[in-house]
Amino acid sequence: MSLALNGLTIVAVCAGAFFFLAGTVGLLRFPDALSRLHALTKADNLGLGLVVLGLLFQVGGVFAALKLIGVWLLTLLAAATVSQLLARAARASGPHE
Amino acid sequence: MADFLLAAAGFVLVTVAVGLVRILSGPGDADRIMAAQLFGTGGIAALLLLAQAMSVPAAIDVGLVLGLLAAFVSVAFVKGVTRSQADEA
Amino acid sequence: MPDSATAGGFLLVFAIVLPVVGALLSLVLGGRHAERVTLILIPAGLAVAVAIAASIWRTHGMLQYFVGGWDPPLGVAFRADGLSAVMLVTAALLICGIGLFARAQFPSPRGAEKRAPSVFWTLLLTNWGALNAVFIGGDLFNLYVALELLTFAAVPLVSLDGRPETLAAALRYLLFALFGSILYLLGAVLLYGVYGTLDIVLLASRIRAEPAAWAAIALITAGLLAKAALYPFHLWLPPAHAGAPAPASALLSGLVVKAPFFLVVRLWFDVMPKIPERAAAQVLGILGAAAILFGSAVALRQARLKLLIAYSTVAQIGYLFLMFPLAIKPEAGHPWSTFAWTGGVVQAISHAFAKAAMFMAAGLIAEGLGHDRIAGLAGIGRALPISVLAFGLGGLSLMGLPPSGGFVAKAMLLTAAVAEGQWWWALVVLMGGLLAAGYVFLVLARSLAEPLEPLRLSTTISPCRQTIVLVLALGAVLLGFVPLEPLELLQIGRPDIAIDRLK
Amino acid sequence: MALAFDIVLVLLILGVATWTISARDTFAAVVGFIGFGLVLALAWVCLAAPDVALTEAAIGSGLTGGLLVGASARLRRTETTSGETPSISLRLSAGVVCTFISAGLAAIVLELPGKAPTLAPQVAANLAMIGLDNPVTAVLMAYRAVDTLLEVVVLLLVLGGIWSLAPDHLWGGSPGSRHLAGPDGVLPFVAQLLVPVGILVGIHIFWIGSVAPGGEFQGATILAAMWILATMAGLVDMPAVSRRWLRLLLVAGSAVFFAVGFAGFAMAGAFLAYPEAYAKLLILIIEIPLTLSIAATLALLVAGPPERAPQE
Amino acid sequence: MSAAIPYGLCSAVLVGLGLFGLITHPQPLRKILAFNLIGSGVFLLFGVIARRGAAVGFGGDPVPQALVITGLVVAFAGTALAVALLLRLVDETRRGTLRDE
Repeated sequence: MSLALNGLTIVAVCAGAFFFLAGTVGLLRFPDALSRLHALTKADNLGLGLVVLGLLFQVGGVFAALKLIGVWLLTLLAAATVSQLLARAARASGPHE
Repeated sequence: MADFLLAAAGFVLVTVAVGLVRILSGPGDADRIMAAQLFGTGGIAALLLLAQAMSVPAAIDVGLVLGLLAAFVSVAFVKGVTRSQADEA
Repeated sequence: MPDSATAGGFLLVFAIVLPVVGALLSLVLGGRHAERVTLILIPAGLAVAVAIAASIWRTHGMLQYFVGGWDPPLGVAFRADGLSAVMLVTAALLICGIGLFARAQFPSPRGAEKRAPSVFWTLLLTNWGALNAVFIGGDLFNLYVALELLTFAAVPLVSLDGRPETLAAALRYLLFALFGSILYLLGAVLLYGVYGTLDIVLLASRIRAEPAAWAAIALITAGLLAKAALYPFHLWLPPAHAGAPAPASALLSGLVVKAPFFLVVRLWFDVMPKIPERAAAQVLGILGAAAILFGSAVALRQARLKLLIAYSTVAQIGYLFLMFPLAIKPEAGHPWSTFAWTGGVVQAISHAFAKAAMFMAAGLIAEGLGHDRIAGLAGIGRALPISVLAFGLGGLSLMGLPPSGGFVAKAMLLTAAVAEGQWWWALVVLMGGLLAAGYVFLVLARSLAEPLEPLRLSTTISPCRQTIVLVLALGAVLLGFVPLEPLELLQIGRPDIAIDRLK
Repeated sequence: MALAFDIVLVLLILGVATWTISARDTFAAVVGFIGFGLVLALAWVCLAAPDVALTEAAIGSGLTGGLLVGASARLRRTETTSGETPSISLRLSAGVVCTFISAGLAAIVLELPGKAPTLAPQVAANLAMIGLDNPVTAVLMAYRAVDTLLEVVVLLLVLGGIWSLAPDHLWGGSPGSRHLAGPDGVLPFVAQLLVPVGILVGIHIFWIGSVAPGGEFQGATILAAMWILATMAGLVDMPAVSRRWLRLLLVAGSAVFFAVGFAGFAMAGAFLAYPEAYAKLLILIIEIPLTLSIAATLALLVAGPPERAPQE
Repeated sequence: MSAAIPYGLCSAVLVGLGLFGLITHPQPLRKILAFNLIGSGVFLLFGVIARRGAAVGFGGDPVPQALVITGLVVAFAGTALAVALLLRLVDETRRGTLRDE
């Protein structure tokens, strides 16, 4: 049982790490702010989500699991806010920003 | 298991550190904020992995705090940037 | 050294808590009550200080209190020896004078709360509490918090009038002070890492001559010197002390810079008697000498009275550090060592009185004239004779002429220097005295000169405020008449001091 | 593996720190500093100090970050005019001196005694007497309560100092400019979502402080951040600093702290001593108002001096 | 070799770096940042000392850990005061440096 759980954790965490890598590559390679924003908010939040998912198989209590999910939701919210506000600012100040 | 989680935490940290180069090259504030955002998300991921690897459950609380304050600082960022743009205009 | 709390130790708690609670009360009540709270607390605080001194004098031992009943190293101790007691009483007396003097400058009218008076009275109390916490602190980290409290209470006083140049001076002061605190903290951290305690007495028994201890002491000392404005860390002091309102300048120059000096004395004489680093003490002496010569020379060239007095503070701080090369001796209780140590401490006290009086006298003069340009002082000697007299009496102490506390202090340093064959320090003391005479006479000569046209003061200055200033100046003079016996109080609690050899 | 991770983390910390010092643009340096706080929080977890990690995340990175971001944004316009750089010789000599200091410190760190001194056994021995399970909270609230008390006074005093910077006619007014909720407000929406969650987290962090990492400072910081967030979103406005209720809120914590401290004279024979049977209760009685007071103080510290005249 | 050694060395470098910034940067805000870096270095060193003192089931000596928390709060207070002074100064003079004249 615990072997299976460990396997799931490893798969999920590896997948999460891959998305972080993808997010970084996107940040470095995409030409303008808007597409970078696009790549980034998708990739790193997915990465964190997968890491959290992987860890859910390891934690003991329900409360700890809820807190893990809470961390993810908070980060999602922060990311969504910022990209919303930033996209607006980027649009307002023209494509060069 | 602990070693794997630590390795994963290290990998994520190194990855987001490369993203930090984005802060270095700029050129706009938006890029800097995004890089900080990536850094924050990656840092939280590394922290959660670390919490499990070292069995420090309290570190999840640190993650919660970081998540909350990431939102807070991001809003302060955007407020600051838009305010200075408004001042310039 | 008592190893438990002593009877009467609770007085130490009150020395800190009374002013701090007063400051909190002023914050809540605001407005006119801030002044009232301060004026009520001043006699109470003075009584506590005197009671502490009396208790130490009577029992010939130090007072000690363990906060919360937890013994060090786990808990925090407050301790008062003779030196602490003398500093506590000095602070209380000066705060008393400054408070009475400031009533006219920071009146609290009926109605809406005014900014400057509320801030001044609250900060006066906080400064007092922080000073007391420094004087009786027995734990290096507790002292760090106390030093920060003192800094944060002192900095807003500098920028009280909100002019850009005083804001810049306050910011510079704050940056220097923060830099000093962090060095101090780094040293304290190292000491904990090696000896496992922050308690001063325990540390004194555990410390050994080794690189980590030297580094820690060097860091702490450097941090404290930055806060005490010893040359070459003096840059922040003149604009800050000259820019503050007169009663605040008196507080800053008279008392606040003495707190870090007090801690250097504590550290060098009480914590590390087993590391007699004579070369290091010579360095402190050289910096002190540089401060005396540089500060006095620059003071001579100032065009404004308050800046002149501020540069003179830079010089007078130098004297305080001359005691280190003269008093740090391989064998404890060396008679000349005690002599020099006492000279340094008397200098700290007499300078506190003299400088407070001079700053407040300068404040009255500036208030009367509407400016403080030295070139425009002619006739002020006739218009405000008492203020000018107070300035002159304070100057007497700075020069080291008899009769004054400054004379006693400088004579003791001089004697110790000659007796120990370190004559070069004697030369510095004499040079500094001559330069001080130069700038004091410069001001007096201008003040007593006949004006070209009759001098009209822009406002009337109440004789009452002038008298307060004069009393403080007389305090500096009277210190010169104190016979050596009461100075014994200073020695109580010092390790292995041969008191009878002092006589 | 653990060592490898430590080394990666340390290199990252130093990299971000170097960036913070060397960045040309102040705003970029501030961004670097916030990242620095984040990695430092990781380091504190590795050093088995989750309490400190929480504080670092909350105050070191979050609140200080918010403060500095706001300041650097306001300083933007003046920055270009002050482009003077220090001379190369100054930088060179400073570099030599600082390298020397770092090397000296490093040598001392390597030479620290083999058997490290510690007060952990003494802390543990008295824990039962106070009734707390978190040793760090025990140090803060019992063994060294006087430090904590003075620290709270420091915070209040600095707040007074910041207020004193207001011009005379604004004294007693409200800090910061009024933030208006935008018509299509993303921000108010987010704030309405985030603030209640944040308050819950803050209370949680404070509440578990007696048994697990957490406590009044960390909880209070989160509450303060939520207050500022609500202000920035235009949900609430900063009160005028002359308000009596605000002043009372600010000093309530230290007032109770002092009161319990004095009660210690009568009940347990010393200032700030707790009688064994009631220690836990008394500490809780101090901590609740203290958390609220610290939260208010921290929020107002970030808000700065009054910028709007008081309305009569 | 103790596990805390890398962090000890890290703190030493942080202090040096911060000091360098404090000396060489003319803008006060950068000085404030540098001061915070030095502070972090000092606190980290204290954390290393705490970690070395792990005993009786605690991962570290709780006394230094508690002192670091106090220190962080005090450092924040100092930063807040410095920032407020700086902003006020800039409002008054529209200049961002301490260099007068």
